[in-house]
Amino acid sequence: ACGTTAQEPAAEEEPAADAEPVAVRTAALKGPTAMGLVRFMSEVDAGNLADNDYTFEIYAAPDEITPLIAKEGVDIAAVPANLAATLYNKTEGGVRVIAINTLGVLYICELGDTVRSVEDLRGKTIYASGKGSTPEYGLQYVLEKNGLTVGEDVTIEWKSEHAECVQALATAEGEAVAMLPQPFVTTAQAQNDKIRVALDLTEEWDRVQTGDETSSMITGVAVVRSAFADENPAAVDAFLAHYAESVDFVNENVADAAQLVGDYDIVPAHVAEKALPECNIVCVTGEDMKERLSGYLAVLADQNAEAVGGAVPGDDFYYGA
Amino acid sequence: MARAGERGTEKDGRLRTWAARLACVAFWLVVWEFGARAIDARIILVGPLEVLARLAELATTGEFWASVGVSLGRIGVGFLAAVVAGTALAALASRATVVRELLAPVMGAMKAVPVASFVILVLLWVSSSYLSMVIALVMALPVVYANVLEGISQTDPKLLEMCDVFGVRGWDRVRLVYASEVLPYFRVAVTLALGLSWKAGIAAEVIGLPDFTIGEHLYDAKVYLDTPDLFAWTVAIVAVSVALEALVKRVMGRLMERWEARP
Amino acid sequence: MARAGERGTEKDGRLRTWAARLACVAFWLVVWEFGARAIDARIILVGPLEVLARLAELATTGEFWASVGVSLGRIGVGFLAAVVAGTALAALASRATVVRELLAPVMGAMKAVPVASFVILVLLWVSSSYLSMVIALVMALPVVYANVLEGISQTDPKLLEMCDVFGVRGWDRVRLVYASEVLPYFRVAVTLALGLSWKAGIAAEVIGLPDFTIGEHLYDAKVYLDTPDLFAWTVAIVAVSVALEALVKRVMGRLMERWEARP
Amino acid sequence: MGGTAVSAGSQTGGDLALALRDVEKDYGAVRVLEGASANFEPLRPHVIMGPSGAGKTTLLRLLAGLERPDAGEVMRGADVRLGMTFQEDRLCENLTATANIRLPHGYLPDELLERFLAEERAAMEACGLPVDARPVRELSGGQRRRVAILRCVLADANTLLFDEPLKGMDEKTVDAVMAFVGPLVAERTVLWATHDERELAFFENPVLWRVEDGHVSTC
Amino acid sequence: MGGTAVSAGSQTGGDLALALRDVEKDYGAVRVLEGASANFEPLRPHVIMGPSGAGKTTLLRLLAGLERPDAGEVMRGADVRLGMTFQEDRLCENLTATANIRLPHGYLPDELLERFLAEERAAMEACGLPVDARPVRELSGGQRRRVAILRCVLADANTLLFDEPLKGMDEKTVDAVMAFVGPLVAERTVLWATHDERELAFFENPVLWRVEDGHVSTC
Ligand SMILES: Nc1ncnc2c1ncn2[C@@H]1O[C@H](COP(=O)(O)OP(=O)(O)OP(=O)(O)O)[C@@H](O)[C@H]1O
Ligand SMILES: Nc1ncnc2c1ncn2[C@@H]1O[C@H](COP(=O)(O)OP(=O)(O)OP(=O)(O)O)[C@@H](O)[C@H]1O
Ligand SMILES: [Mg+2]
Ligand SMILES: [Mg+2]
Repeated sequence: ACGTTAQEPAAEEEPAADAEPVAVRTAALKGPTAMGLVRFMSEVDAGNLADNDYTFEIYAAPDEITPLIAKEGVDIAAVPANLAATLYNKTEGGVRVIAINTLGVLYICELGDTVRSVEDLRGKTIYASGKGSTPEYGLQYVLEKNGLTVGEDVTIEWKSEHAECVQALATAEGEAVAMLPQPFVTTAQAQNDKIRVALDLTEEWDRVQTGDETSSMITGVAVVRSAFADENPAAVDAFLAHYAESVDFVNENVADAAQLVGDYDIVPAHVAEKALPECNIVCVTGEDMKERLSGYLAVLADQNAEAVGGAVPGDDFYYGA
Repeated sequence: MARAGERGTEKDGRLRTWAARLACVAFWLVVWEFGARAIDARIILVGPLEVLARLAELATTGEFWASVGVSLGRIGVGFLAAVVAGTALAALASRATVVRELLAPVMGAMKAVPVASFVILVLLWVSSSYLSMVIALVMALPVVYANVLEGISQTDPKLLEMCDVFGVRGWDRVRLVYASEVLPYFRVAVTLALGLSWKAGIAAEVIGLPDFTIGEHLYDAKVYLDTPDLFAWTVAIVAVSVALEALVKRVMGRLMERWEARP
Repeated sequence: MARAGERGTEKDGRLRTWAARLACVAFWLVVWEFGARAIDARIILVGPLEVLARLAELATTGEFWASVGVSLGRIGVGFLAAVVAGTALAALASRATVVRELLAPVMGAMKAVPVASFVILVLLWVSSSYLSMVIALVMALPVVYANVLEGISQTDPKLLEMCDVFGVRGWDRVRLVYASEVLPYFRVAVTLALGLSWKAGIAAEVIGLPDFTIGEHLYDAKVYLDTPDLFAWTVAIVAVSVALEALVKRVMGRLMERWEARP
Repeated sequence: MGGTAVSAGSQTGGDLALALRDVEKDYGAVRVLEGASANFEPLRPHVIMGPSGAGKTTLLRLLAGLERPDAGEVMRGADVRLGMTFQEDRLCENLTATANIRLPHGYLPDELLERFLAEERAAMEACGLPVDARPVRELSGGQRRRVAILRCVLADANTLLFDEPLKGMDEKTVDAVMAFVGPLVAERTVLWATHDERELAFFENPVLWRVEDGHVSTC
Repeated sequence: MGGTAVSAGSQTGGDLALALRDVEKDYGAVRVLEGASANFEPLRPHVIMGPSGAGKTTLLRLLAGLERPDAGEVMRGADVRLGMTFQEDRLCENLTATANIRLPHGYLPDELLERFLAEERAAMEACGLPVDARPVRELSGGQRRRVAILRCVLADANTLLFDEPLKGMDEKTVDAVMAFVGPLVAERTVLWATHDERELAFFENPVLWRVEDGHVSTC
């Protein structure tokens, strides 16, 4: 599922041309957005990639990445899609998006077998986490497009953590479902095999696209500091090339990639092995990225401009498009 | 003792203390402003001027006051329950060793069980709207309990013997002896617990995200990277805490003065 | 005073207190076990037997002890820094009104600024590995400061006058008068702050997830819905906290006894 | 081991009995009483003397039930209601003199309070105490002592224990205090520990006790 | 407004001067001293008497610098080093008697400590005090008082203020204490507030002062 564009070969040639290695510091959030990077990281650790001086750091909290970008402590970061737009707005164009790295990872889960379509959610309580971010707007969008009004037809109870959604699901008295992201769905299923995946929100999103609307659900993107990109375009392109290779590897060699994911302490290998195919890991760049991401951000901005930091980012947000 | 003639100077003195306090606050605001300018990363640190402007803006909205009211109400209930229960339990524990020993592990657990584990159990019983109430209670209870218990155990045994001999018991003993001897401990307990409860209660709101609460706004400000909002809400939180503390201190001081001046 | 002949009974008494304590702990364990059976939802509440079994298993791994050690070390440093700084600042504040007034807003802020706002600023300066250290410090500092300051201000003015007349100043005055009068306040402060710091430190680790820390394991247990692990780690956290508190109390008691018994 | 602290209404003299039988008391290595026996006749003044550190205070504390004897028996009649002036003042420092004196009465409803306040004020004036709203921590040493004495004699008690009550007062003050206190204590059992033989003169037909070398004896 | 608390080394008599000039002092509505003047000749004993509440303690506290006069001047020579026995004992309850007596000396290195401890023990024995490791809260009233007196006289001071030091002690104990204290205070300035005229006999050629009606006067 890797939508790598045609610029790949060009990118590979360039670093050889100007052989000045640049320090590229990369930060990723623990979770699916970091999974596509594992092959890249292991190649660097093995010393197989010497065109630039790459370093990686995986963080647990988004809180840590924001100050790093502000302090110019990292050059490239994998972050949630709406955070990228927010960062762009709040730093007045200080970051640019270079690639989409994860499409939708949200699933509606239930204990039992009552939900087959979005319509079946009518009258249910949905436990969900990720208020103010992709999950909230994605869920809301899908529900509304299917004619369900939040607060009337369905109730959403927001929790701050995925684990609490599962616990709420386990103890809920009425009819309840939970919206969970991968790889957490796999984790939860490992603990409780009665948990069933009822709906794939990414599919449901695509299903309600009509006419000229061509957005898709996007979870994570990679951003680069604009200053860094201006100074070292070659390094960014080289990074993207390695990244694309890494994503291809991960999608094609699930078992090996899962082992790496486990080694880098992102999620345990056995969870990763089941979850990787469901995580929609991609590496979409250039025009394609711009089209899909701008559509998605427009949907978000439509619901709440704050979600993208006040306004839809301008064209300069999209690197290489 | 205040003489009639001293009234004037006393008022002067009070004005001066207020001036001094304001000067101190101003000092820190200046430090903050310079810090913000030095760091120059608006996404992380916003100067006080901008924050105050944002705060002033927020203060004109009804939602601001509604949120402050709701948060204050819930956390306040938890806190007051903790003060009452903590004092009562400390009184019981000071009299019966078995109560003290039975409570020891509970208080130890309350002090040490991390919120991450605790939330699971709490959410089993109460809706997340009341999480902040429970967390505020759990935070304040051991503080009040430990301080009051220590205060009781530090009460002058000579005065207690005196009460024994004169047969002063029960409520009279509390009123006449303990009140004065435990009060300093109680005062520290209440001021500390107030701050801790308030903060922990807000943190619980950030976890539970109930509607129209300060915690929800803080969460929103954070996920939207709306740093001025984040700081404005933070300042509001600190201001409420400081105001409450001052109020509690003043009320307790007044009550004490009144009580002491009885003929 | 202990006579030689009383040694025996004293030891008996100590045994009996320990027995009583264990009985109390056992009582709560039984309550817990019954609670767990009544609720019967293993994903949320696990009984003590299972938890203890899991804990015993964990305790045989090196990682368990390494994690406890790392967490304890970092949080301990923050806590000790808070005790030292809090005491020193309280001493300064008790002597100079300007210090007291300058510190008032800072302490107010420390007590009230929610972690959600604070983390951003802290992470600007320190790596997330040291977040727990800073949070433990910030948590303990106002507790120690407020208690010690109140203790100093409650020190018998008659004894202080006596020191003035005899020219007992500086360290001697601290050693001979303040030590004994402030100690009860200090003792409450330290026991309270210990629990609060420990808990807040772990919470900070849950945010920052530094490797080989209790917070990381707690987080893992939670996201993997591993309730027995979650409870086992929670029990470990409470146990460490209770043990530390007992240790601190005993050491302080010993020191005090020694100090008092000087000829 | 261990004596009986207080056995109520024994045969030693009706309801107001106050007696020791073969009492031993020591504090750690310090031996204070060794086989002390005494029978304090009710409704009479008893003056207790003895060197400093001999055990006068210990004796009074035993009788008040504040200490338990190591051996022997302390007997106190069932109807004994105690009042005591301790060797130290033991006042509630933050309360006014009147509030301190009223302390043994606990809570009084308004009208009783008014009456008692008037009584207190008269007593304080008779003893030369200032009547104002100052907390007792602001009174002079002798003034505080008088507050402690008044608290004791105005208490609703029939047995009064005084531990060096008049120390720290000048002769004139002492005379004023005793002129007021004398009639009030005439109908009660009074135990009066002192170092000053002249104080014997304040009582009519007192029993003089000596505490020395672990024994209590009349002379 | 407000008098000068202490002006060092004035013309009133060299370095050990101790004097009041036109001192006024009141506590709120209570007028204690109104224009009191006195000059306490150095290296002599001064006995201060007066009714309870007249202002003896206030006078000593003014001289010790613990109170500021409302008007007038309190003069204390530059070389005055004070020792004081307060009206209350003001002991550190949790410390032993020896630690309390040693308190004015602050920290002593080991060998000095040994020497001073021996001195203390001798003093305590001379005054009939038990020498053991009990904290002073376990001593009898008269014993505590003696600890306070010894703390004062063994301090490295040349001017000693005593506020009713002997109260609460029997005659024999008083004699023992004064036999020990007398020689020690002979070469120092002594101010001795008391209610008991007999105490005059302990001093050679003392000056007798009366505090009354807001004035301080020799008789
Ligand atoms: N709590 C205590 N612990 C140890 N020893 C004590 C305690 N109380 C009193 N003593 C000792 O017991 C003895 C008797 O003390 P007590 O107070 O009865 O003497 P007293 O006759 O009242 O003397 P004084 O006239 O000085 O008040 C003294 O030697 C004293 O040191
Ligand atoms: N801190 C204070 N506040 C208010 N009034 C006070 C204070 N200290 C003393 N007084 C009053 O001042 C007067 C003089 O008190 P002072 O203690 O000097 O008397 P004294 O001569 O030492 O009496 P005594 O022999 O009873 O100790 C008394 O009327 C007392 O009530
Ligand atoms: Mg006595
Ligand atoms: Mg006096």
